[in-house]
Amino acid sequence: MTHLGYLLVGWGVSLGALGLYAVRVMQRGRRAAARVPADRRRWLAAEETS
Amino acid sequence: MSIIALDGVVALLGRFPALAGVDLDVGAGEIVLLQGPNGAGKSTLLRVCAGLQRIESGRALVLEHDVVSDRAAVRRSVGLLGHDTALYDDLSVEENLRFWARASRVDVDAVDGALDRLGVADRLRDVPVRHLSAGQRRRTALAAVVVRRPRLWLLDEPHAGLDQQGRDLIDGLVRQAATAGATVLLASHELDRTMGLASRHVTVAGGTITEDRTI
Amino acid sequence: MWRDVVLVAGKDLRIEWRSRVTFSQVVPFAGLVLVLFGFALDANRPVLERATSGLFWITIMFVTTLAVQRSTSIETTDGARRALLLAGVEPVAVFAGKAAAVAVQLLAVELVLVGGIVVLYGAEIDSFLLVVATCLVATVGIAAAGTLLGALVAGVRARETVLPILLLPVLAPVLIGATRAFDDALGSVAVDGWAWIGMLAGFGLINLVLGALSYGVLLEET
Amino acid sequence: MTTPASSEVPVHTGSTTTRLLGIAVLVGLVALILLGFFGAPKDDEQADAVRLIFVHVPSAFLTYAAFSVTAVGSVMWLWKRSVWWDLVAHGSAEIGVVFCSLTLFTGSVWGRPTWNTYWDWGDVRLVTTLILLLLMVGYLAVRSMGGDDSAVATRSAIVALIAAVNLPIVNRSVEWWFDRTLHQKSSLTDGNLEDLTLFTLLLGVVVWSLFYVWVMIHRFRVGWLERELRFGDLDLALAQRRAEAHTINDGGDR
Repeated sequence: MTHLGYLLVGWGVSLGALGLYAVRVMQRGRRAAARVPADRRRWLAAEETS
Repeated sequence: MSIIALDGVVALLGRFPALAGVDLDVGAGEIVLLQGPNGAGKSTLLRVCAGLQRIESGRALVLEHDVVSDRAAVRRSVGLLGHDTALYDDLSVEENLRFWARASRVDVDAVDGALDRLGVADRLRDVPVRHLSAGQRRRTALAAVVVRRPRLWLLDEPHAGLDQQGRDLIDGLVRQAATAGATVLLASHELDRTMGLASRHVTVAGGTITEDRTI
Repeated sequence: MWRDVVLVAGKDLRIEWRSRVTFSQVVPFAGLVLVLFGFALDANRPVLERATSGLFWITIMFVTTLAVQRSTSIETTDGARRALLLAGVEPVAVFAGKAAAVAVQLLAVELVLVGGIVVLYGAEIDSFLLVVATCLVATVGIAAAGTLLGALVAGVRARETVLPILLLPVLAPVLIGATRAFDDALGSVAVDGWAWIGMLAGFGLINLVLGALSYGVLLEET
Repeated sequence: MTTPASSEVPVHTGSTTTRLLGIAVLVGLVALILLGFFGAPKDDEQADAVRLIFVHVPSAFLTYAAFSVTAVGSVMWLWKRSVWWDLVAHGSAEIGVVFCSLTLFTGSVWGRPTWNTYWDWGDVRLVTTLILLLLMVGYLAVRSMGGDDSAVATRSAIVALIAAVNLPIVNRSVEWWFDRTLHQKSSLTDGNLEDLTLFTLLLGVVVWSLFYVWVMIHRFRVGWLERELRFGDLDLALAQRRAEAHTINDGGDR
C-alpha cells in the first residue's frame, strides 16, 4: 500500500481525537451527574417515560 | 396612584439572588430611605426601579409602566445616581452635562441652573471631569439628574464623599423635589442624617424587606 | 435618530481630540510597525515593494483593535453605557455614532500611513482616486465590525485578548480586498481594484446591518 | 457526594438511545475501515492516498453541519430565549471545532502526497475553513469567559451570527484572491469516482453523522446537568439569601 504513513497518521489522529473527545464528554457527564440530585436530572426522567 | 409597585420581585446578579422576593409600594411625594447592610440588595432594588435590571420572577411597575416590557417609558421618567457617576473623564463638567441633557432630550439651558443649585463653582465648569475631586464629581453627576427633572429620583448613597455643605445641598434638593410632587428613593448609610429627611424607613436585608415604617 | 448619531459621534471625537490618544499613541505605534516591517524586509527592496499594500492594511488592523478598545472603554469606565440607556438614546444611533467616530480616526491614521509608505517604502501612487475609495469603503466595514465586536466583549473578562481573537478573522476579507485594491492603485500587481471595492462595500453594508440589529441587544445585556 | 443507588436514575449521560447509536457507530466504523483500506480501489492519480478522503470529506461535511446547527440554535436563542437551543448551539460548536481541526489536519496530510504541499494559501476551501475555525475558537472563548448565563448566551449567539454572515464573504474574497483552487471541483458529481469509492465515502458521512448525533446527545445532557448544578438550586439559594436577613438583622452597617 502506498503512502501508508500518511494514511495511518490521518486515520489514527482522526479516530483518536474523536474517541478522546467522546470519552471526555462522557467523563464530564458522569462527574456532573454525580453531583446533581437524582430528582433534578430531568432529561433522564423524560427519557424513561418515552 | 402608586409610583413604585413591586410584587414578589426576584432579581439575579449572575447566579446570585440579589433580591429574594421584594414587595414594596411607594406613593407620590414620598421620601423613602432604604437602609441595610452592604450587599443587602439596595442597589439592585434601585436598578430594578430604573428599568435596568432583568427580573427573574415577580412583577414591577414604575409610574404604572412595567419595568420589563415598557422599560423605555420607565427609564425616561427616572433619575438615577448610582455608584458610577456616568461622566466622561476627558470632557469638561459643562460638556458632560450638555451631552446628557441633549441625549435625554431635555432643555440644555437648564444645565447652568442645575450646576448652580449643586454648588459647582463657575471656575470648575471648563475643567475636565478627570481633575475633579470625588465630591465635586458627585455633585456634577447629581446635577445631571436634576437636569432631567425626573418624576422618580433613585439615589444610591448620595451623601457619600460629600462635605457638610454638599450634604445639606442634597437634603435641600430632595425636600424640594418631594414638595414639587416627585418621589425619592434613597439608599443610605448616613442614618442620622437621612432619618429626619425621609418620611418612611425601609430596611432591606438578605434581598428582602424586613422592616417598613412610615413616620 | 440622526441627531443622536451626530451627538454620540461628536462626543467620541471630542473626547479623542481632548485626550489625543490616537495622535499621541496610535499614530506613532502605526509608524513604528511600518518601520519594523521595513527593517525586517528592507534587505530585499523588491519584496518590500511587493508587500507594501499588505503591510499597510495589517498595520491598520492592529490600529483598529486599539481604536475599538479605546472607543469601548469610553462607555464602560464610569457606567456611561447604563446612562445612555436611561437617557433613551436609540441603540442604533449609539452604534452608528461610535462607528462613525472610529471611522474618522482610522481615516486620519490611514492618511498619515499613506504618507509613510510613500516616504519609507517608496510606493508610487498610480491611481489616487482608487486609494481614497479603498480607504473610505474599507474603513466603513472595519469600523462597523469593530464597534459591534467592541460592544460584544465590553462585559467580558480579559476583553483585551478576546477582541482581537474575534475581530481579526472577521476582518480577513477586508485585509484581502483592501490589499488587492491597493495593489492595483500602487501598480504593484495587475488586478482590477474597483471590483474589490465592490466586495468591500458588501462587507461594510452587511456588517452595518448586523450591528444595527444587534447593538441594542448587547447594550441591554450588560 | 451521595450516589443514588437506584438503577432508574443512572449517574451518567447514557440511555437506551445513545447505546444503540453508539453500537451503530462502532459497527459502521469497522465497516468503514475495512472498505476504506481494503474494499475501495486505489486511485489512478492519488494511489492509496485517496483513502484519506474517507475521513477528510466526512469531517468537512460535519464541520459545516455542526456550525449550521450552532447558527440555528443561536437564532432560536435570540428569538425565543430558549435555553434548550442555547445548549444545542454551545454543544454543536464544541463538536464542530473538533471536526474542523480534523478537517484541516487530514486535509494537510492528504495534500502532502497529492498536491506536494501541506498548505496552500490559494485554496479557497482550505483558507475559508481555517478562518471558520478561528471564528469558532473565538466563539468558545466568549463562552468560557463567564458572567451572567443569559448574557453569555446572547453574546455568543451574536458571535455565531457574525461568523455565519461573514463566512460567505470570506469565501468569496479568497476565491477572487488567487482565482484558482487546488480542490477538485466536486469529484462527487463528475462521475470520476469508482462506485465502491463513492459508496465508502457516503458510508463515512453516515458514520460521522451518527457519531455527531450520539456525542451531541451526550454533550447536550452534560450541558444540561452543568446548568442544573449552577442554576437548579435557585430555591435553595433564595432560602439562604432570605436567611441572611435574620442573622444580621440588627447589625446595621458599621
